[in-house]
Amino acid sequence: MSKRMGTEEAVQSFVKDGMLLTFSGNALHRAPMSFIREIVRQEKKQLEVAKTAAALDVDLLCAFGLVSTVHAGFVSYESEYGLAQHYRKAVEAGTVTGNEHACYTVICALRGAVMNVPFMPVHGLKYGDLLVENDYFMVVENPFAEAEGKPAESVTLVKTLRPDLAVIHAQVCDEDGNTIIEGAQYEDILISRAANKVIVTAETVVPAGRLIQRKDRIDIPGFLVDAVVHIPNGASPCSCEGKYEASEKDIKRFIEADNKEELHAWVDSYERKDRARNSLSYKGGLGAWR
Amino acid sequence: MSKRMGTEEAVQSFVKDGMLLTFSGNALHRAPMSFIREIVRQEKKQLEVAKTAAALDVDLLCAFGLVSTVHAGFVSYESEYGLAQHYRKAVEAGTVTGNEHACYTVICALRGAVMNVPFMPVHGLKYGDLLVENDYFMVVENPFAEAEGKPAESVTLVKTLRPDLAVIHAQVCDEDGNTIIEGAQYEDILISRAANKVIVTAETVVPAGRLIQRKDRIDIPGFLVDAVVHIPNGASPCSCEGKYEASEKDIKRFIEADNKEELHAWVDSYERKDRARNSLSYKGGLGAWR
Amino acid sequence: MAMINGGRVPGNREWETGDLMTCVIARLLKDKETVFHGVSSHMPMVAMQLAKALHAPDLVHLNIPGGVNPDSLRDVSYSSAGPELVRRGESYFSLADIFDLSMRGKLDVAFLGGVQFDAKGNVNASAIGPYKKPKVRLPGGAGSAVLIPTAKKAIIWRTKHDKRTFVEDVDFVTTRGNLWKIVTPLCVFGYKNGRVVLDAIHPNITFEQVQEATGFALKNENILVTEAPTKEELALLRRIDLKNLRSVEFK
Amino acid sequence: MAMINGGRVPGNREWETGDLMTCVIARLLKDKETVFHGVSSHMPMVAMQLAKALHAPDLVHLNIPGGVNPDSLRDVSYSSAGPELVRRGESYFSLADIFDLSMRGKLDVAFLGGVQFDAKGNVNASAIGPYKKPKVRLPGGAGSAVLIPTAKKAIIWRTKHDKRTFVEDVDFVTTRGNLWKIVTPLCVFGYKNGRVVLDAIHPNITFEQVQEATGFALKNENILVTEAPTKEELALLRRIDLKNLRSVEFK
Repeated sequence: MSKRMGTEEAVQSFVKDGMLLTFSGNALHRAPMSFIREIVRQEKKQLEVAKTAAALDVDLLCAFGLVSTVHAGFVSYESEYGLAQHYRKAVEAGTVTGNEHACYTVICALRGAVMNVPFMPVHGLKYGDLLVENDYFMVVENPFAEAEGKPAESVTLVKTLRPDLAVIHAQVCDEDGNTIIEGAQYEDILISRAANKVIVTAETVVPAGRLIQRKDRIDIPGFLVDAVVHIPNGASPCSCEGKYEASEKDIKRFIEADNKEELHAWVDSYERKDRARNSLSYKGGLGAWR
Repeated sequence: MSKRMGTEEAVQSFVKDGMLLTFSGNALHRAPMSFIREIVRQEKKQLEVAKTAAALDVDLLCAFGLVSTVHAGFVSYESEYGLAQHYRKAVEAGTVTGNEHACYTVICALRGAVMNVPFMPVHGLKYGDLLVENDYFMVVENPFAEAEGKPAESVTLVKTLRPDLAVIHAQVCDEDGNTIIEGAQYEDILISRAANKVIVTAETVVPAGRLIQRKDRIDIPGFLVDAVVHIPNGASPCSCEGKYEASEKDIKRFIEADNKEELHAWVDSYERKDRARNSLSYKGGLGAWR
Repeated sequence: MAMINGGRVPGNREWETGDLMTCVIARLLKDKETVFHGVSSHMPMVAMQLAKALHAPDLVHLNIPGGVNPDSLRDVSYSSAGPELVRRGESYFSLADIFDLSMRGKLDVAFLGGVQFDAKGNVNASAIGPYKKPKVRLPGGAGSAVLIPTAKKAIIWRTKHDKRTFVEDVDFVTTRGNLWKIVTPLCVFGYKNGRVVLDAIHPNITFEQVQEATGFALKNENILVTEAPTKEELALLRRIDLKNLRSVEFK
Repeated sequence: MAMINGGRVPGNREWETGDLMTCVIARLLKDKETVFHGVSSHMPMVAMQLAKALHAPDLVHLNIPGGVNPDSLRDVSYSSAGPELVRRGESYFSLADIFDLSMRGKLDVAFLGGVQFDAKGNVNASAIGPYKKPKVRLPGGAGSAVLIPTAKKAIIWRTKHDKRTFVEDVDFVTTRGNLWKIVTPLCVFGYKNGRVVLDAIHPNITFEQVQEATGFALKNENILVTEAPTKEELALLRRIDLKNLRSVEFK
């Protein structure tokens, strides 16, 4: 029972207006860009995004006004690429709520979803205005200290973030969804457990069972995965370890687009690649898909 | 800077009376038995042990009266080997406190230590006398629901368990402590983060850097490990995946020992093997240590 | 009763009680369900493999060592939590992962044990007598206390059916919750409106025999008779479970 | 000031400000310490490699992608959080693991950024103007809000030293805590008794220049002069950091 589907179908079936989404990767590395561009094409709206450190993924959705709230520790390009201007301007204009977290409180809030509890205690978030300004942080007393007659002890809680959908771009998976992430995994294992539904987009999709000889490298067992989408270059212009580096040219082309037309042209320029589907890249022979 | 030491030295240096210990493996699989027998020889006392599912490890320490409290979801042999009689009798006699957890609440209590928070919320522990009888569980109201004017929502908390020492028996590590656990990992990765100190006992110890070609299989990075002890057969008579099965004969020999003398004789029979030390098994050549 | 609790059931030569119980359990499992068993759980482990071979090829077999869908039980010996389940598995999903999955409401079936069960569906795996000064300290509920409340369906199997096991009130409530079925050598109990009820009686067993072995009152209403193991089931069982692990608890 | 904030410092031809700052940072690190840097952190990343090559061979280099002790920065380009750090690493330790480590008090040094810093050691990485309706929305503090309070020593480096960066009071307190040093193109600040103080001034820089570029009052007491990069340091720097990543923020 293959879980394969095309990019268009996957976005149609799994992304609804108002959903809380979460994406693989970190900054300009291994974000599921093809899937996100398809969200733009299908104009899904009022989306929320939770991610430790976002960049082009969130900035693109903000550029098209599709985001209502971002829960993140960091939203920016790195060094030479500068700030995420669409995100920045949307927050400044008040059209996007920028819920600032420490990256770790995003992790803790997602752990809350993994464990299905409404909050997670966080050591370390002790001082400052983030605690004052945000209602998703709360400071309580440790009830065990109280019960044991010990000195009062404050504990910060972060409210759980429960993503409706995690979209993870990986190097390889099989048709059942068994997925291998090569190199840095960032928070991808966590989000594969935290989200209600999981879609894997992959550089290579192999027939079910073909990963058995690398099974101790499988990071996400297939039964957690709801759909598999085969998209070579699906992270580009972000990097994908072992496959390609970030494309400076294409990132700059996005950053320098200064009107809707140029932004649309940027998204359109990927359309054929993003939607090329179901062309099973496995051609037989062990190692052919490595 | 090798972290290697012998079994005697490791127990002398790292185990103090009254400590909370935690061990690798599950039931009769990959418990660090050589290290535990050395604890018996050195008569460390008033120990606490935290483990999801314990068997011979805890039963042996209880047989010698070295344990004050056990925090576990399950303490028993499997099927044909019957109950952990020394543990059972000690709890019945009141000399050992058997703090019953669900296995998951041990995991959550250890997650609390990993995150350095005093408690962890646990979904699922909702009913029954464990909540009533044990002061390490507590039911509170979700303060976020309260703040948002939503209906009251009860949340169970488990008090954090902070092990002073984790002892992990693994198939292979290097002299810096980089450790590979083959096959089932049980809660070993968790305890390597939860405990204040970590000792790895290993079937094979290789020179620093020799694991570089299997680095994506390293489960515990060396900097988390305080000492490395080379003990071939260090889990026996429990099993060690890829190396040996559980020894029915030797387990039965322990279970059937019905006085102190026979118990001592059982521990003594392992002494030479348990303490054989620092005989670096690596003899050169890639793969020689596999 | 020794015959029924153990070896061959009166009136047939084709199967033993362990075979019957294993088939009954297998029939309770559906395709694509996520199903977990713990330690000392050979019978459910074999039943899961049987269900996969029969009607549930995409059932997801989860276990303590973490081997997802072990393809064979050939290497299994005394333990149902041994590393061979990982060796034979198709991927790895740790015990902590499995618990979290159940907490999220995504574990369909959990197989759990216990020592005492009462008419209200309470399970005791902790102690006989007072918890803090027990007459008998039991092994503990392992995962039960969080899995019975969260798994969609909790199935309990017992190879002993007597008045010490099925009691009016348990000494200690380790847990209760989504109890769905209890499979014994005599019958299958269900759980309705907060009461344990008799769903089905095994072949050649009478209502009176079940009532006699049960410490709380049962109603003789709408009770089915368990279908005996089919030839196909028995043939598969012998192939899947060469060592007769399913009956290890009767030995 | 452009010269000082950027390229070659008046009075020497051997090194640039980026070299000096990198050496200053490297000298702050001790052997066996666990040290973390995040995104956009090329200078600390190079400094950690320099320290390892010089006096801290067993320093543990931790980073966002999770590569422990990458053996070279050869593959690194625009990013200090790229997968090449894992490719070049000796083992893997995820970002979540690193945060947990710091929570447990076992992270010795964290390198963190920010946009505004004030005399009390408050850090702003969040917003200029009101948080909920900001004049400028900044990228966010990333890990700072939990790392500055928990790492044993938090080191901040800034390649800009001006009155917009070092202010009397920050617009928004993203965090404060175990601030230990701030390294700038002009000086090294320390943090004592809840106040940012001037520890050392770089070669060829005067107290007046530092005060002029700083938005809060400094005391001209017990101030050291930073030692210029040594020949050995410079030689190693060139070998470790072929692409001059350490100065990327000056470009």
